[in-house]
Amino acid sequence: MAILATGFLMVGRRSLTALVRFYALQNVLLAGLAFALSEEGHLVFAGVVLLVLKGVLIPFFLLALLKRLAVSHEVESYLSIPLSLLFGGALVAVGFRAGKAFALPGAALPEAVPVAISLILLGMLSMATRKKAVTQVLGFLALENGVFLLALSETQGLPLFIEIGVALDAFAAVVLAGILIRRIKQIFGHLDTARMQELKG
Amino acid sequence: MDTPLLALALFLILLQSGLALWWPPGRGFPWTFGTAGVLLLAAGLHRWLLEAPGQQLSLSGLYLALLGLLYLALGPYLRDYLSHQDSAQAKLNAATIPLFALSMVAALLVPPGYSLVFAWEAMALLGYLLIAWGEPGAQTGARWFLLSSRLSGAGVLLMVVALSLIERGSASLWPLVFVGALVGFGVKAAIFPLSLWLTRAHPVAPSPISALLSGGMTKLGLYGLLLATTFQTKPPEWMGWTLVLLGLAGAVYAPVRGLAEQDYKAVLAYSSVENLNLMLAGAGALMLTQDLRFLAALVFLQLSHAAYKGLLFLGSAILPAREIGRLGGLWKRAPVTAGLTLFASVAAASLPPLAGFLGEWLLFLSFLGAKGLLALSAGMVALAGVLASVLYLRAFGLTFLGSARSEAVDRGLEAGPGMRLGMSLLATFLMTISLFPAFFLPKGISVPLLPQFALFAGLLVLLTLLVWWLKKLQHRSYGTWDCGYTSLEPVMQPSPLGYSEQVLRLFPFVSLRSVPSVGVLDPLEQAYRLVSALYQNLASAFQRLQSGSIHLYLLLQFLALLVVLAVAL
Amino acid sequence: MSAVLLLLLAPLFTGCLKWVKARLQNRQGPGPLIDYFNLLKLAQKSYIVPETASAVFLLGPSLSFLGAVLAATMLPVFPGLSFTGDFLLVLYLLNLGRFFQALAALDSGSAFGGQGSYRESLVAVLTEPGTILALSAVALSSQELSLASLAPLSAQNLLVYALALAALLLSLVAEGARMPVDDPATHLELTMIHEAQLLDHSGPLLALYELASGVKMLSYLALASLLLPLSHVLAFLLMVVLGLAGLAIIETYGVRLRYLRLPDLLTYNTLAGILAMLGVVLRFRI
Amino acid sequence: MLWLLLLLPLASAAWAYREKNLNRLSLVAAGVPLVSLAIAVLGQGAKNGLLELDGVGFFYLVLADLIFTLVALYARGYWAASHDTHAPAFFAPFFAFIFTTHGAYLTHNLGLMWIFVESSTLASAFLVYHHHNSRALEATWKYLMLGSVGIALGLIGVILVYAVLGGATLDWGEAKGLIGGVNPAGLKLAFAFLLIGFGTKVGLFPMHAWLPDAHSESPSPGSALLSGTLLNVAFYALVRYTSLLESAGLGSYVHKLLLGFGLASVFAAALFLIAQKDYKRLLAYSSMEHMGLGVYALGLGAPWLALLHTLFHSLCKTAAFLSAGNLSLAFGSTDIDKASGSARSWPAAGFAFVLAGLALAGLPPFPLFFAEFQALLLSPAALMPFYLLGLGLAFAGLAGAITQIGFGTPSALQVLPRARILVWVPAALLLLALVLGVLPPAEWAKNIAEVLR
Repeated sequence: MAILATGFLMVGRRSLTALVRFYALQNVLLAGLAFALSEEGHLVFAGVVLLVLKGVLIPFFLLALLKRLAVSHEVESYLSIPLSLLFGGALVAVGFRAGKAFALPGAALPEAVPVAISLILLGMLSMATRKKAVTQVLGFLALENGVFLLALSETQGLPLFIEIGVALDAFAAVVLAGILIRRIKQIFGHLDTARMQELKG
Repeated sequence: MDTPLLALALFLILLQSGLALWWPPGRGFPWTFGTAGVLLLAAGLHRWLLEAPGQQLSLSGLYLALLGLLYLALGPYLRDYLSHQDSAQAKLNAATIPLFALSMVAALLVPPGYSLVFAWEAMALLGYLLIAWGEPGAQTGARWFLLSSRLSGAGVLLMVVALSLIERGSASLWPLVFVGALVGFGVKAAIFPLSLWLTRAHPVAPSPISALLSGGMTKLGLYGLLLATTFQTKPPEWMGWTLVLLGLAGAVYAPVRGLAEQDYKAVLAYSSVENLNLMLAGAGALMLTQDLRFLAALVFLQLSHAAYKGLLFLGSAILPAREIGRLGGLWKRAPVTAGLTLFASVAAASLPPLAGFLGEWLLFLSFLGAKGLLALSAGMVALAGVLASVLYLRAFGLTFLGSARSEAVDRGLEAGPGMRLGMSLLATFLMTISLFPAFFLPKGISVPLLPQFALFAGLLVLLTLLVWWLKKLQHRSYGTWDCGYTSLEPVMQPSPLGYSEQVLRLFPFVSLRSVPSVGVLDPLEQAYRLVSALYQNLASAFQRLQSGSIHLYLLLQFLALLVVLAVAL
Repeated sequence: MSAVLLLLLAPLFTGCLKWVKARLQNRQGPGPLIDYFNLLKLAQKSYIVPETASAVFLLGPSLSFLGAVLAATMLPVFPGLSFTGDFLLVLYLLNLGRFFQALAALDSGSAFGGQGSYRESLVAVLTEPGTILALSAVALSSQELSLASLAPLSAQNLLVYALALAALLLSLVAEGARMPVDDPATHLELTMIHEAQLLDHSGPLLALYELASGVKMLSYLALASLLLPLSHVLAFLLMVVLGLAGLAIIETYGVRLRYLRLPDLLTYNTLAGILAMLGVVLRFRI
Repeated sequence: MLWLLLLLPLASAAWAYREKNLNRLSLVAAGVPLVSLAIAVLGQGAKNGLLELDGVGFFYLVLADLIFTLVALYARGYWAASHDTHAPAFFAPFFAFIFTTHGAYLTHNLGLMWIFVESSTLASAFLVYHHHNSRALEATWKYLMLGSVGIALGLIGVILVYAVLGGATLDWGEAKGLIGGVNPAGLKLAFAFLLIGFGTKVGLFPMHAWLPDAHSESPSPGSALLSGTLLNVAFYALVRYTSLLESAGLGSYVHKLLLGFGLASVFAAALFLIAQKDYKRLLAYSSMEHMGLGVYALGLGAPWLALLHTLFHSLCKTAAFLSAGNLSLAFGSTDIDKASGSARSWPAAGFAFVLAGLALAGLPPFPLFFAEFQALLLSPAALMPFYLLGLGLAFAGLAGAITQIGFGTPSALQVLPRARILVWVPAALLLLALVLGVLPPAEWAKNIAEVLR
């Protein structure tokens, strides 16, 4: 539930730094869940990787990026905050409704499945409505977390090396995105992806 | 017996394509291409006359002979023609024309399966390249050609696929076979509303290509349709009626539209559409009635059309400009070409005693012999016939007779000896088939014919005597009657549109426009334009999906997920 | 046989026409044999070839004449050559003549020749389908598709024959270039159709044209006469007399139609043809 | 030995990161895939821990290496002619991309496969970003975002498959054996995510949006790689999963979805094609069309046909993009209007483009025609008209542009590159395609696809 709450808060807050912090918090919570669920060793390890990579490295990377680029801390969106929240609520409802279908027999933590689905949907919502490049990355990361939670709850986690590979991939994607964000700022002078509409047709 | 002949012919054609890469363009064509033509003509006639009629083997023979005739004429013709082109283009043409010729023969030799579609599409590809490479203005025509070929290819593909599925036991697909055949072969034979490509593509193609396309390739469409009738004991009625109705409509529309055309080669193209649609109507009636006279009519119409239309297009190479309004008096500059063109024009206007009339006469009689409303088609045939004769009267008369309408004519030159030989070969064939038509019908098809030999020979002898007598009489050269004034200008001769204006008034579906500039209002073209505009609008509306907004893209992705999930749950 | 008859009769016919017309118009006029003398005179003259002209210039009168003569050989005024579909050949041989006549008119490079040429084309487009349909209908209603074996007039085919007769007579005035389609006596080039094409042909060439024109008119009369319930020769003579009288009366009391109004008149020809054909196919009776 | 296939490009990538000599780089870039090709031929059917090279993997690996080699050869001439100072930066991602591609084809572990597919996105993002300008940046950003989201959704599918199997295995072969008795509802859900996920990378409508941007902004050798190999990587994953679900008895469900998405992509691509003014985007949309056709073939239950289709498409499309590269070098623009009449001003390049374009349009004697014919033969009668209509519309979209580029009024040539290799590579690809078109290797493909039964 707390994870979902962080998800909601990520939709609801205006400040970018706060967003990143919530993301870190979400990861910590996820890692905790991983520890809690761990019966074998590998989930612990996965939890540690998650904690280090996503809970610490990525947020720090993002925060540093924000600082360096002197981005205004305002989140810009197609939807106002209340509307975003409302949509988010609706999506969570959908997630919970549909989540039942996703909870496969033999899932490790069937209760978490709807949460994971909701998290994924919320991530997609923020990606599709937030204008700033950084917020899109955050949306993607939230989505990724949802996927991780889903993996955790459905299967007690994927095999270890896969888990690490996935996490590394996510990390690499964020780093790449970070580089791109820096370039976007340099070339366009802003981070508004909604204004990048040169390529069309 | 004809297999080695065919193999040798194919080998020679292929050889020529290869040789073209080393030899200067045009060299070797009379020997390879011409010989291949003779071989094809012999093998084709052998098949057509001796194999059991109504089967693929004998049918293909007729068309092999027809192609052979054209190749025979093109052999010497290309020798001259290519050596006058600029070298890169000539080289390319010299290598590609044989391949194009090969693909047409291949389409006739293979059974209706994958290889037919293959040859069919290869023909389209090569034809496209030959047209497109011709001149910068040929772009639009080439595109039309390519698009229509694709439509035709799709139809043939559908037919072939349905046929092979039927072989595996799904008999309910028969309608699909005939729809495919109708579209696939109909488009290639320029069936009426889908005929616009021909009149766009043929005028802009180089003259020998136009001759091959108009004389040869379009006939393959008719071959296909006749072939389709052999699949089942009797093809469906709807197909016959569709062909008859569309064919007759096209046979009247095309010459009228041609009368509004100012481009000499476009006029020839419209006349091709008229002839082809008349043949399509005949083929449709053949399906409906199974009357062999229709088949005989088709034989003469097609063989003579190949000869005269080939000749006309080959002759058009000497025109210094394509617009009739800038021509006139070319007879003086190129008497041989003009004479041969006149001969072909008489055949094309379906006037006796040439074989074109024989075909039309058979078509008349077989339509009259048909039961019910089909007999009324004779009126349409008559209308098409008289319009065609006016069409050629105008095209030939304004181009070759009278006095020159612009300085362009001064550049006009007589065709070279090879070109003249090529055209004469076609004229000789036309003469042969007009004199001895019975020879070209196999035993299975015995229909009463006109006393062609007596008629032709009689007319020829009398004409020679009369002209000889007239020539012998005393005569002198003097100015044309000018009402006593002395300033008769070439522009006082009728202009191409002026010539046909009154006739066009009778047919309101094609009208002339004088504002803002002189042009033609053609509902068919307008319909095409409308459809194309609608599709373009749809497409440009669709471009909004690719608006550049990443948020829209993500949303689309999301929606797609939801849709798939909805299917899954 | 028929061709010889028509050839011999043609100058007499045109001459008589002039003579009757003159009488109707209370003029003295030339005698009925005038055209024989005319032709003889023309044949002896030398002729002029315009400077722009080509070989087609001679082909025009020659083929116009030969087409008409050959067409006439197939007319069964006297029993002679006859085969299935001969009526089509007759009409198309006449077309052959017209085709070359119009070409030769273009060959002179004059404004009038061109004008005559395209006007003639219009007349052809207007009359030909109707004529062919009408004759086809008559042939169809007789089962045998040849001129010599047309069924005699009867109650069954009365309507068809009447319509066909109308169509044929209309094409007679159109193809023969008589009033109200054309005025053979005009001297104003701008209003001519048939004559405009002959302006540059003189001497023997003109003679050929004149003769061809006469044979052509007689051919149409002969075709029309086949519809009468009399023996062929008798019907033909009757038809010639009737035609003579009719043309003379029209050309005396009638006026020529404006060129642009031609379609209004000649559409009746097409209409008659279509109706005749429908009459056969759907078995209309009166 | 199979590990060598991974280590070789990885090591080269590390080396290329520092290396600045263009000649050496392109030589190695051509050599590495060539050596890999040889290794692959030797190691066909080998199994080595996590890695396994079965028929389908081998097929795609060979195809990819062939294209890598040829593109590298071409790239040498291309970079020399383009005077691009960034040119050496092209090669590190090039090798990284080879690495990920090899990885994806070699592994039979579904999780690892996912990781490699995702890494291929990242590696190729650098190829797209090569020009470092605003357009390239925009394209890369969109590519990265859409691709990552897509692939994350794909991960959900992988997880669900794993869950459905009870966490027993992620190995494709083992999973295929186990999958018969599992919960179909879960598998259906899983496939929905897999289809959207990998479908995004394949470029299916409506997840295709990144595709034209990425293809048009990448330098031409990069575009050729994207279209000739990257799309195949994701397509390969779809092939594997489709086969998996067919084994689970869900064939009809999977086929329905694949047919639907395939046809939708073809129609959408047709509508985009007709309005195109930029020839690289034109080719990109044509990729979308052909991927749609490939997916359609997959949906017909004929994986061999899908394999053939992607093979033929890769050859022809690589030739087309490389020719497009020639044109953009010569005319300095990717506008169709500014490159018209190329067959007159630079016949070799112009004709290569026209022929490649016509090959892509599905005309014989080029091989795509064979694939389309076979697809029609296998289609249910109700879909035949739609299939033909889609093909026809797509063709109409291509025909105009090809004609104009080839034979329109000639536009001004800026430079005429001298390097022969620029023309030889597309010509070689076309020749290969021509041979395959005349002698289509249908039986061979059927044998290869046996693994998927």
